[in-house]
Amino acid sequence: MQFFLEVLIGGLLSGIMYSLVALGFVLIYKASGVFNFAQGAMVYFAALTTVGLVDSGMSLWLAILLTMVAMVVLGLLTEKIVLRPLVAQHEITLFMATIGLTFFVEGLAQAIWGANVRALDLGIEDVPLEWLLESANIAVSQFDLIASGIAAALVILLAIFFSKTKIGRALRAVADDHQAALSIGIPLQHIWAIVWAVAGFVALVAGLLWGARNGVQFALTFVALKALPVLILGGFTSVPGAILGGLIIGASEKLAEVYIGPHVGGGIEGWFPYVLALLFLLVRPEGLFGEKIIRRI
Amino acid sequence: MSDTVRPPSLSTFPRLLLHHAQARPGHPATREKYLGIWQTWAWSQVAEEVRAMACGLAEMGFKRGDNLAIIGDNRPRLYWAMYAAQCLGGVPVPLYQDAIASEMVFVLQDAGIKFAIVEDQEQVDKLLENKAQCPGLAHILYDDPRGLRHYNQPFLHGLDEVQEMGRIHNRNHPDFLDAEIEKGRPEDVAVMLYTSGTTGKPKGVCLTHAAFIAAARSGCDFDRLGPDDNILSYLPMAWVGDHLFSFAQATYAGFTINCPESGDTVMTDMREIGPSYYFAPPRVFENLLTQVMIRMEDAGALKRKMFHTFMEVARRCGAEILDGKAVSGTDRLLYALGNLFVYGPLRNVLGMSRIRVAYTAGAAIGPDLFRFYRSIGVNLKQLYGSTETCAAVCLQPDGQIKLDTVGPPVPGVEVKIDDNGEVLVRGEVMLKEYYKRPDATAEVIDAEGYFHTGDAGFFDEDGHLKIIDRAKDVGKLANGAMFAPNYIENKLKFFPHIKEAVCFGHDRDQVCAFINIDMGAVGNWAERRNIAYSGYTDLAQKAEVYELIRDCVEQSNAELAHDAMIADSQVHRFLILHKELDPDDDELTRTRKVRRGFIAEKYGVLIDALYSGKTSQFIETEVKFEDGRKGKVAADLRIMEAKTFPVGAAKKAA
Amino acid sequence: MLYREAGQFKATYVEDSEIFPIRQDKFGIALILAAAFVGIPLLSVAGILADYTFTAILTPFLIFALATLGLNILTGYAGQLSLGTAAFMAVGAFASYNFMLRIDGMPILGAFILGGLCAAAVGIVFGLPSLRIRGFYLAAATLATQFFIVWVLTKVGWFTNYNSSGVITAQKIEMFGYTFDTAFSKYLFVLSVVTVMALLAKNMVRTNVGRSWMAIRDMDMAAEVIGFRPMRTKLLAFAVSSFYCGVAGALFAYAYLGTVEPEGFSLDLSFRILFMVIIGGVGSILGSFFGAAFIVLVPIFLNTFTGFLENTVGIGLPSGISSSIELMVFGALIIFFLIVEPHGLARLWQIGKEKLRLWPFPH
Amino acid sequence: MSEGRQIGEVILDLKNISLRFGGVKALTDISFDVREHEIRAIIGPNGAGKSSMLNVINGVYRPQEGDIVFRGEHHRDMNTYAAAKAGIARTFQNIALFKGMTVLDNIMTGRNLKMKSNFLLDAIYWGPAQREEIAHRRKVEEIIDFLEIQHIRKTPVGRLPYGLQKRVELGRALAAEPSILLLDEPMAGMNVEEKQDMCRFILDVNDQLGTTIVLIEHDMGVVMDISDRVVVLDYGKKIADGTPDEVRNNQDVIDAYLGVAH
Repeated sequence: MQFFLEVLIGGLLSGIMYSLVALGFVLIYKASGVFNFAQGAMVYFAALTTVGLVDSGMSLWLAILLTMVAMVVLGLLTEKIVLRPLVAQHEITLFMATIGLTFFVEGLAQAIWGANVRALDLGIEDVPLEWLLESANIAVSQFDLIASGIAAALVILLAIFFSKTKIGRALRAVADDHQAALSIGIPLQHIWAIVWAVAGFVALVAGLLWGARNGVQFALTFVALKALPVLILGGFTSVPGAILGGLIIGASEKLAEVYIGPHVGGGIEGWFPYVLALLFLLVRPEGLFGEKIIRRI
Repeated sequence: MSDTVRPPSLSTFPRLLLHHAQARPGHPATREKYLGIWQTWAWSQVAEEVRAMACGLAEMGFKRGDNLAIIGDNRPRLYWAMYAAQCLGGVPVPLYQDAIASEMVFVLQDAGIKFAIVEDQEQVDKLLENKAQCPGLAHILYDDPRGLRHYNQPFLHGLDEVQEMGRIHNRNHPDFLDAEIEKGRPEDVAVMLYTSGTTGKPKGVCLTHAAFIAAARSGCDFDRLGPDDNILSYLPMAWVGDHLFSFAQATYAGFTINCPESGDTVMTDMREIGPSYYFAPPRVFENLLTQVMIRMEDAGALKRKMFHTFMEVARRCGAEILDGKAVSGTDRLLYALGNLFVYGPLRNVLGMSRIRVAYTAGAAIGPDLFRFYRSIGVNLKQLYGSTETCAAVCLQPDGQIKLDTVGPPVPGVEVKIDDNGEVLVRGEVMLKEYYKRPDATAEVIDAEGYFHTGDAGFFDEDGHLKIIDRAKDVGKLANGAMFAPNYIENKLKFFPHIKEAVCFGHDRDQVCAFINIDMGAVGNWAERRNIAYSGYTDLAQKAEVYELIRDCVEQSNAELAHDAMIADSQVHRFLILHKELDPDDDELTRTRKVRRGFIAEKYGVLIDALYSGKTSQFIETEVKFEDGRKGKVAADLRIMEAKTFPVGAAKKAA
Repeated sequence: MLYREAGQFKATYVEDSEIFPIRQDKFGIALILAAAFVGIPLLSVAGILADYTFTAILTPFLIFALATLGLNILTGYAGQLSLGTAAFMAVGAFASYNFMLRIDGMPILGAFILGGLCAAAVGIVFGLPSLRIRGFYLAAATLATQFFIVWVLTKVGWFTNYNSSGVITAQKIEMFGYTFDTAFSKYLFVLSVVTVMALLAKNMVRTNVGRSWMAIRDMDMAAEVIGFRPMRTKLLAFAVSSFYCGVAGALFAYAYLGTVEPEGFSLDLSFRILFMVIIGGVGSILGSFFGAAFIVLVPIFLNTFTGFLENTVGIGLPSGISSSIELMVFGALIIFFLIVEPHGLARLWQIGKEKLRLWPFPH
Repeated sequence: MSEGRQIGEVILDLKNISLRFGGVKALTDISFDVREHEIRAIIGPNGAGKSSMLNVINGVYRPQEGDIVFRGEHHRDMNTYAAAKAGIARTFQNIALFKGMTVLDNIMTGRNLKMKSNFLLDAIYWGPAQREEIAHRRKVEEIIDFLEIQHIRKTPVGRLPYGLQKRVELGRALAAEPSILLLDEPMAGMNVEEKQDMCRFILDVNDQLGTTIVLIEHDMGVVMDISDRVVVLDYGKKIADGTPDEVRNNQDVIDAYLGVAH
């Protein structure tokens, strides 16, 4: 039982991180209808840039700040150069453009900082929480807890941002109806720029947390791929969906790995969430919180 | 067909048809773009179709001597209907398909039509509308049954059922039709074509098998047309030109006629077929050229530059190369390059790649226009003839093309110019008579058997006929020299800046002219020169515009001076009218022909001024606006002198 | 400009529905085929073309073109975006390997076809979600295919014949007693397969099955209403597409890599083939060849170019960077094409051809 | 126009159809029938449920209650495929052509149910597939000729003006040689000339091919001119049914169109 709880908690904690990445997707998708496949590349880019700056002698906080600036610039440029010319195109076209963007950003990150694996130290130790270990005999990493705490804070912040602030409401208006958004008086382009900047920020946080956990390496780009099943599960437009989906995916993938994995040779983390999400889709094509699709002709 | 002497058995069109069905049964005779592809009928199939149609008609009571009205666009079965009528000794009478119902009535009554074969519902409706006025009309046969399902009039029949009836008839009487065809004589009337009749009622021109076969033979031999040639049949079937090219010559030489899908698709269909033999009135060529120029306007700067450069080369030497004349090596090389980059592709997109011979006739063709086609390698030539002469009096031989003559008379046709300049024609190709109009026939065929064409012209030094005007319009200058106003006016109107011209000179000692400038062309010209103007009247009186027009007049004078016969008709003085000549003001006919007498009367004061040596004249004219209101236009018109040239001089001034 | 179409009229529907209805095009394709089947071999025999030309350019180009063709059938014609192309290629390769391995006297072509059929079967299974979901939900679902299949091939030892290294040498390509073991002979083998399959694909897309795919792609509701069955149509597209990818995968392993290994069929390969579709032209058979050629040639040009820089100007790039730059170039090209010409090189070709046909007119 | 046409038996009978989306009632207890060879119009103000009605007939929507009897067979669960198989074809209010295909190919798709070839034969093409393709091509060319769209046969439909697209869509429906043709606002957005053409085509189809036609149309002039019987819907309920004259003088109809409160 303890073991189960241990796995479950570990899963939920990483699930929060998935939620965070998924939220980056939802943010952009809601505001501009773009499914940003490059989110993973942005995570990688952010982590690598921070590490690169730290390794070249900069203090961590300054590096993070500079990276943040770089991410915002990257987001703005993406919006301007890639997405604006493609406005009103089919969403699949936009999706493929972000795949191109993925390659570009990955290439750019490696060209600047090299492709080697680097370590990122945020100063948080990855050790089990002692009191929990002692009292309940459950090993939960301190790092995971703090990281997911940060992630959770960010998730909540974003959720509030979405529902309470003027810009947040404008964002939702944009998602629902571009004309209506215009009438609020916020130029569409500004909104998109803000969204891309925020998405860059989310990527930075995710990159730091994941990079510190697993090392800053190319595999970070797959974090984005992990977020996909989360989105399928939660629906592309739903903030609560992203949060809940992340938790479900995180927990179930860990549990599956531990309980099913050994029987089939292990390493099923890579595909299990997808299969889970797919099975779910066959039952509910619109996802957990997505709107029901009525086919109109 | 190279054999000039045909066996007597091929002396009628039905016999020619049977000959081809035997000699080249599988060779395509008729094509029609239908259902997306070029449906093809070989000569043997055509003969079978005609046999069925003829027998069907016979079964329904069509007899020797009956006239068969044919109304519709160029459809294979309508062409075949001509053979069918001829097989039975009847006479096909094609009518203009766009004529309104009341116009048709006259012809239907005049020709005593009992049977009409029409294309579709539209034509059936027209005939039904006027059925009461044509009591003789007993049967209407239609080609396309669409929309006619509920027409239950007993006298309406689909061609399909008529042909089916004919097939049964033919099975029961297999020798009937051949015997009927045997009875046909070359001197029988083969076709009756109604002249459009600018004055008075239309007249039915009766043309015999012998006449049309002679006309076809001379054309085919002249241009070596054979069974492998192709022609696009898109001109009205009632026009003598189409009948000569698409029916008579095709039947004589055995070449293929191609019917376009519809009026809208002629250009595309032309491009697909790529005819080797082509015939079109000047306006078609003109429209094509306009389209070429408009479409080239949209091209990129580089391509436009290339186009114009090579067109300049073509203007310089294209026509000469086509005529086989000596041209410098550089020009030859440039022309070859141009052929690769411009002329060849241009001929291709126009569907003219494979044209061996193209003709134009029916109206005067502008020299620039004519030269354009020749210079890009299209062997465009002119011919002269009329309905009464099977459109086959003169043809321009390859290699001896002149812009303003129509060539020497074809073999077998005698041409004579009578004292007042009228062209007289005698020969096989002449009409037999006007249908039921001995009076009119006597008027145009004189005692010696010459047909009076009504055209004025003369032979140049090479024996080529030059048509200058309608004979009745030709006058004499005070010194007795010939004065052909239309000829001069046409020359002037070929300049893009001149829209209309009216020349005066009959019984006077010199020629003077009124000019209408072309608002579009001159307006553009003025804008490019930053000449401000407030409207037509203002623009017309600008000194610069007068200079521009004087250049044109002088160029035209230089050309006139070249010919001794008309050198005296050079324009000495001219003025530019303050208003555009307008059919609404009765100055032009609805077909935009100048009403010379009316204008002379209305603007008498201007004519007096021209001949009195004044340099300007005030005039006020009443005009009708489009909304029916009336108003007045007044202006002081300048009068300008133009340089004239001594006879034969200034050859190169143009 | 080069076209002289006047007079090329069609008197039958057979003529009108030819793949190359214009005489000049017929001539052009005949020329290309002659060059591919005769000209290049002659150059090779004469020693002018090195093996490198075949192993690094021509053979991979043809194989990628085939895979691109497969993906284009699914994505370009049937409108179902897939990110799992490499997985279907892997199925084809491993299935062919096992057929060769486990059935005595298995002809190599038979193994390839059976490999393709296995891929088709897998394609149908993974195509099932397409009935309920569309757009990038589906794209995400096809990613599952990619991960799952590569995982299965890695984890289930039977597929790799319990080879510990995971890298297996592919059997020889033998037919009628002839072994295709030189670079040049493998090229000819691949060329023949690709030519035949491209023709078959062209025939499919211009007949009813192709129209059913495009109908589902363009307006699925209307397609249903006129009687196309979405399930059948989509699954057929998945099957045919996967068959093509499967055969391409087998060729990839046998004629290009020489080994059969799961790592050869990574997500990266899937993306690469998607790029070929986009750059070549979505929904174009010809475009598949353009796209493959383009993506195969870009790195070669890049290398040549950097090499040139190094030799002349003396600016050398660190070795790791050139592959990063390659990534950037690919990414930028994709974005460029999507923005400037979403229908890819095939559309550019088509526009160029139209221009030539209408020359000297601009339109 | 109609003297030669024999209006036949009832071939389509809709009984007590009710359709709901979630809690929204789109159609409430609607019954009417369609006779063979007739032109039956469905009219009503915007949102009256006209398009939903067509969608029920050809199986796009499944009504919660009611019965569809087509040629004596009950189709409680009519689906689109069964409808197409049974000979029901339709056009859409917002043109639903296959934008990436040519006019010819679009109309060819209409014949798919009549094609027997499979994808393997298609791939080989030579032989049976080619023969079939060409036989159907000929049929399609007849439709192209009928609708007078020869000049655009090889144009991608996306490039055509609206009026011609509508015509092509009619062509695609006709290609199926349907026994019932459902037309959803065939003349919407057309100019007068295009409307006249479309009217002529509809009448010709009805007359020459004997096709039964159910159409929704807003242009009252057209509806009253060409239809044999008219059913009027308002807020998902049937308020009148009868000949154009009867409907024209029905007080409920007049009220509905004038917007009298319910």
